[in-house]
Amino acid sequence: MAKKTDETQKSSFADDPINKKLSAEEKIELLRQMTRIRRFEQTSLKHYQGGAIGGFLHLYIGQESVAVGSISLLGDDDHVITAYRDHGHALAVGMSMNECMAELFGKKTGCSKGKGGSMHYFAPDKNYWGGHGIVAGQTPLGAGLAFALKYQGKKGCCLCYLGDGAINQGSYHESLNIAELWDLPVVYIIENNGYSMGTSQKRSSAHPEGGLAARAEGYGMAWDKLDGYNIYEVRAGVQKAIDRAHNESRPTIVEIDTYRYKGHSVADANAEKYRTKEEIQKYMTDHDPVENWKQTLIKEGVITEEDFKAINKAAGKEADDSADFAAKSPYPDESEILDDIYWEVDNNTAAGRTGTHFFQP
Amino acid sequence: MAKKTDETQKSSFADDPINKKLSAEEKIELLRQMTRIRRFEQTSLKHYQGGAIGGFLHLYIGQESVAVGSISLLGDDDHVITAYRDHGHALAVGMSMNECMAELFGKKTGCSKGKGGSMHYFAPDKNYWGGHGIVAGQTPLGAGLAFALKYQGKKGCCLCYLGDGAINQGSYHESLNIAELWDLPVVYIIENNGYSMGTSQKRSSAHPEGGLAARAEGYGMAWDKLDGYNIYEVRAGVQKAIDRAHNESRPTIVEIDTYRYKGHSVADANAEKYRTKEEIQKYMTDHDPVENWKQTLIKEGVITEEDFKAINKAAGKEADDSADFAAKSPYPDESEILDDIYWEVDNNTAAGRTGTHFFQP
Amino acid sequence: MPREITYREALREGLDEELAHDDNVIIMGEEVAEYNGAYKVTEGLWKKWGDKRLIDTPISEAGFIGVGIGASMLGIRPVMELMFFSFAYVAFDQMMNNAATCRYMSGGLIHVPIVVRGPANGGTNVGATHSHTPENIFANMPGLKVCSPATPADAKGLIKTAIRDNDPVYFMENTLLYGEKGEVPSNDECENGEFLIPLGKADIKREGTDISLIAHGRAVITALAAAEILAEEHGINAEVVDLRSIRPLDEQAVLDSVRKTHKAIYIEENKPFCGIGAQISSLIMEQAFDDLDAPVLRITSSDSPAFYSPPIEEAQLPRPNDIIEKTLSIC
Amino acid sequence: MPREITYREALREGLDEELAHDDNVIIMGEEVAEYNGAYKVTEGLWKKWGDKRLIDTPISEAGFIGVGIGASMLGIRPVMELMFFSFAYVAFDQMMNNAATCRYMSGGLIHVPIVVRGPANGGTNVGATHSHTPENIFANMPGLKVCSPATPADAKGLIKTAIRDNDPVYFMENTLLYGEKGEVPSNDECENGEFLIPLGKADIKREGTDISLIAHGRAVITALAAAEILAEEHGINAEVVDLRSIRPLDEQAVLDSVRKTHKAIYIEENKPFCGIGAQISSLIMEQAFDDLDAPVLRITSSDSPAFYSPPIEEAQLPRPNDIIEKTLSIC
Ligand SMILES: Cc1ncc(C[n+]2csc(CCOP(=O)(O)OP(=O)(O)O)c2C)c(N)n1
Ligand SMILES: Cc1ncc(C[n+]2csc(CCOP(=O)(O)OP(=O)(O)O)c2C)c(N)n1
Ligand SMILES: [Mg+2]
Ligand SMILES: [Mg+2]
Repeated sequence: MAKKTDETQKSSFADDPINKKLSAEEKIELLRQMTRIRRFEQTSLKHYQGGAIGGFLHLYIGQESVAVGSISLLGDDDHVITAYRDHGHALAVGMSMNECMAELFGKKTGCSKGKGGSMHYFAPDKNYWGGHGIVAGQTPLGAGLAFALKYQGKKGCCLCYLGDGAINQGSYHESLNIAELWDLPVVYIIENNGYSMGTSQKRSSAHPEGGLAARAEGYGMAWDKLDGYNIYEVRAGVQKAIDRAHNESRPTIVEIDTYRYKGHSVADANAEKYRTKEEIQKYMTDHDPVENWKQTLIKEGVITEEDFKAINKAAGKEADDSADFAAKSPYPDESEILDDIYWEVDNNTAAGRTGTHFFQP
Repeated sequence: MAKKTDETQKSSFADDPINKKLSAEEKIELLRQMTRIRRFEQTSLKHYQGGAIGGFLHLYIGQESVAVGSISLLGDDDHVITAYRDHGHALAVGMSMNECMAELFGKKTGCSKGKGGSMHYFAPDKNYWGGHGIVAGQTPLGAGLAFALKYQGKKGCCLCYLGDGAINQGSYHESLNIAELWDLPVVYIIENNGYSMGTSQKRSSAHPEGGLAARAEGYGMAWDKLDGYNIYEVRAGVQKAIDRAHNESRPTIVEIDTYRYKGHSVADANAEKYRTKEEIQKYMTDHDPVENWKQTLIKEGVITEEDFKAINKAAGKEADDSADFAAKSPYPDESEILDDIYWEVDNNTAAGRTGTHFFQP
Repeated sequence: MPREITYREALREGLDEELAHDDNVIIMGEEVAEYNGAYKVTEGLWKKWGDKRLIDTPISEAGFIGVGIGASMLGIRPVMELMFFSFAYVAFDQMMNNAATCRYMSGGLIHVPIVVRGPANGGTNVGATHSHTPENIFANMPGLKVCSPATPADAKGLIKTAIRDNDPVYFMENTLLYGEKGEVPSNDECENGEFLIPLGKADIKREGTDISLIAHGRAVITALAAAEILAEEHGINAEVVDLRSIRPLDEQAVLDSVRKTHKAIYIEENKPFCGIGAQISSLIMEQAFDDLDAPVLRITSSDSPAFYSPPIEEAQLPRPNDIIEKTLSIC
Repeated sequence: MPREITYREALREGLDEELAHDDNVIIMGEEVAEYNGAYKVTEGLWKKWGDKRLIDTPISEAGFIGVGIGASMLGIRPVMELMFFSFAYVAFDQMMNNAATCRYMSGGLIHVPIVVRGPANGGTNVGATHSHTPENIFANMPGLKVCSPATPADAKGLIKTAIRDNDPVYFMENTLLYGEKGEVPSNDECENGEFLIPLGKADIKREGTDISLIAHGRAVITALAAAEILAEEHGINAEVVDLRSIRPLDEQAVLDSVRKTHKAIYIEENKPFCGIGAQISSLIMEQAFDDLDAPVLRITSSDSPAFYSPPIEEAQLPRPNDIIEKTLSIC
């Protein structure tokens, strides 16, 4: 039941039906999305360093193909949930740079009104359920979203992302057993960037030779391992898992090899200590998913180098504009501190008006 | 690396060196231990029904070969920890019926001074670390005991028992990864009696065809599956895992098929609803590990039917005597309620005398 | 003709009615379906409502409560049974973070209409690990609601309200009360044909003038027993205030009672340090200091893990005599 | 010549000395070894003590804390770092049951000499899930000890004592204090050549006569700032009592101070419902009611999850001005 992509498949990802049917515009759109994510994050980094952003900032730079490739496959009844490294997924589901940047700036116009910050983006209207700070804490929620879809008789699935270090949390294990036992349409996507903070995969996870996703076999669950360098491969592989969810209501674990160029978070002073400069450089020059896709599209004759420059420039401008928007937006008011805690209070229902809800002395 | 006992091995368990070297006396001792456990529990059941015992009583009847077979292999630096179904292991490590029965009666003379009850037997002097009520809560502790042995440079291991339902707790998963990653000398023994309370294995666990222990492969860990019907098999199989722990400092999961004749606990009114009477009967008549061992020893000419009767009678008397002892023992005193909470207070150290430790208004 | 049913039956009736009331209500937990519930609260419901609505789970509390939270975000209304509320401790992160903070962290875009229910009490000789009483712990967290009914009527009225509430409600029952009988109005006696009790409303279980015995959960029953003896043997007319719901909390009822009696004791089966009694004592201190004729006293379970031994464990919990003694010390 | 070092350095010094003092002391946690600690508390210790004594763990808090508890039963003395104390919530069962109840349930045959340490605070804009302050929650459980130092000296003296203590100690630090400097005596200035501070002893951080500002953790620093302003601008001489250790608790110091000043405010960064302030208020109520000239008041963090937005989160925590206002309301 478990299956690992074999080498013959590898070369033909471009020919996979799901990729074959991509129009030139759709291909360009994938490039645009990846570029927007990168530019958004570069801009956010600048403003973090400038002091406009507080707390943590976990950058996704280097991993863009994973969110963009997989989320490009989703339909109306498909849902997304992820961990704290969540900007890429947020932009990929269609959240605007403005609301995302404003959230980083802690502004009222942020997607979470400044309450969530970098790690906690949400957009339920776009089927996007966060943004979660506790490692693997989102994994049972992902199964729960899938449960709801199945309960409601929808042909949908939930893509639930997690890191390579997150697989060692108990909640993930419990989720896998439940997902397989109850046939839930959830796809766990392990974004394997090789490190959990400063700890290499080898130092954090005992696993079978097939990789981290191969732990799926312990539950009789299907799995796959993909290379995030190639967005064709991401799309082709994840589509199989989505099909399994849609058609058989069965879960899959998909592990996608990728790399983060920056430190664990911007506060990570050791980013070049636990990994060599050479390793980082090698990924940036030889394995960059955005560059790879750009080159593919140039080779395919879909775009020119000039087209890319325009895309990049537009994305850069959009990011800068979002920072302006964020900077100009007002901070939340202290009076909002007790909002958004209880639905019944927020909606001023009878229940919300009965008894003391807050105990501020 | 993972290995499942194959069929050719199966027939030759009696010839395994660890069994070959058993003296007649040692073989009889195994029978005596299993019989003592069974008689102890039958007696405890009677007194539970008579009202002398409170709380839960999880009986081990039908599973005796697992504790007795595996614990018979242990040396001075080997340790044991288990869940709440802990009477068998306790007697097998050498705890007396008196202290065990008195604990059930809630008496001061109980192994835990009446504080722990049926689920919480302890005897650190016999390398026995409980008796734990939270499903799988003992599994990290088992790895921790193994960690300590390794840290101290001892050639020992920890046998950590758990049920088939317990494998779906997150703490077990975390323990497995750590045990394999750090090369800890721990042997996880899954006592697979087919049910977690009223839920059959099939309804609680998604797992590979190899069985529950085969989840070990997800961590690149060794595993084995044994039939608890035959104590020779239990000993031969567990010894391999102990050797791996002693010689290579590596963990193993061993799953042992077994069956509990009674309900989940004595309070389980449904014991014959989620399992058919026929199923229970079949195990009792065709798969009883005590009867099987008795017949083996008779066939081997080690004992006669009369010898067994004597063993059984002595065990019965020992159990009855322990109930007398328990009944006659005093209850703890209310003044002991605040003892055994803080080591520093109990030992009246300076630390124990500084500041308020208890807040009884 | 008043109808008497047990606390267990009252809960079951409430669950059954809510299953009928809303197709999105489901019941999930260990042994809740085919086994009919470890404590038989859900007895018969699986037979009536089937596999889709009553779901047996593996022994994975973090997993299945997390699944319930996730499902609730999409409109399901899971009622999750913890066989013992003590097992919340393996699901603690899901219950404190995902259930309580997602609404806030999303700026109000999400709500989590779940109920987690089960027995949270000592006194049944099941040892320390199975006898936790975490009402103070969960009520500490803004975003959560906690209630703890003492009678069959409250159990029914509150469980129905909890299920309809759009916020997470942790509903703490008591195995020692499951078999206790009490009056519960039948639906045709009720306005709108159903029996609902709001969260955040205390109930004066006994009117009195001399001292306020304030309590929650089974300690209410103990307080009522003590009040009878106080009246008969000591001529003291105690008022018994049952909080019922811990958060939201009916502070007004507490203050009104204390302003009438000028004396108060809080009684609970929770452990003392930072227990509910501490909060109530500090509430009265801040809001009704000048009304007090004596310090607010507290009675709790003993400050120790639960003792297995049956006669000793009984002594760990508040008994009527403890209340009588403390009352006499200030009356 | 007084020696000034940071809170972080003070902790590190304490850890280093204890690693030297007892071969069984080990340090375990995420990124504590090769990475030198997420907050650099353990910087340099791996290099000095090596793989055997400093152990990086997977992201498995229940797993590695459980391993530490198990190992401690055989004589190891693990000091476990939680990168944030908030992550205790995924290890909650291990920390509440296995660490706290095994001694009791074994009738005293076992003890669990572990330390779990890490920052437990809001105010750093890391959102609700990373800003829990569970000192009340853990101190509720008999069998556990909890402390929360406010200064470098207390950090060093208490961590050393915590490691030598034979009971489980949960040691709650504060990321906002790590960089703060303060006087810490060098060992040759100390009796017996080492600097130890007992658990269960409060410290009067400022003597005063008019009101007792009682606090723990970083709120002590806030109280000291407020006390200065009260003295300068309002002529009010506040006493600042730092509990340092929550359980065991120096009740005597609290009562002595209140009996002197007749007024008290408890200040903490914990959430209000059943917070430490509630316990202290109820302590004073029961033991020093007649000494009070005004109700004991409380100041806490706001009763909400942590707000990410930096300027707003600041407003969620107690500020000197909050203390000044409350003080003026009763002085
Ligand atoms: C339960 C828990 N433990 C620890 C942390 C701190 N932490 C945040 S991210 C992280 C590393 C996670 O690595 P990985 O899962 O590989 O994801 P990546 O950061 O590489 O995307 C750690 C240790 C946390 N947030 N939650
Ligand atoms: C965390 C937790 N959840 C639920 C329970 C209640 N419970 C006790 S034993 C048990 C069944 C365990 O079955 P299994 O692991 O197969 O062991 P067996 O009883 O068959 O020996 C359950 C659900 C518990 N004690 N702890
Ligand atoms: Mg990673
Ligand atoms: Mg079982």
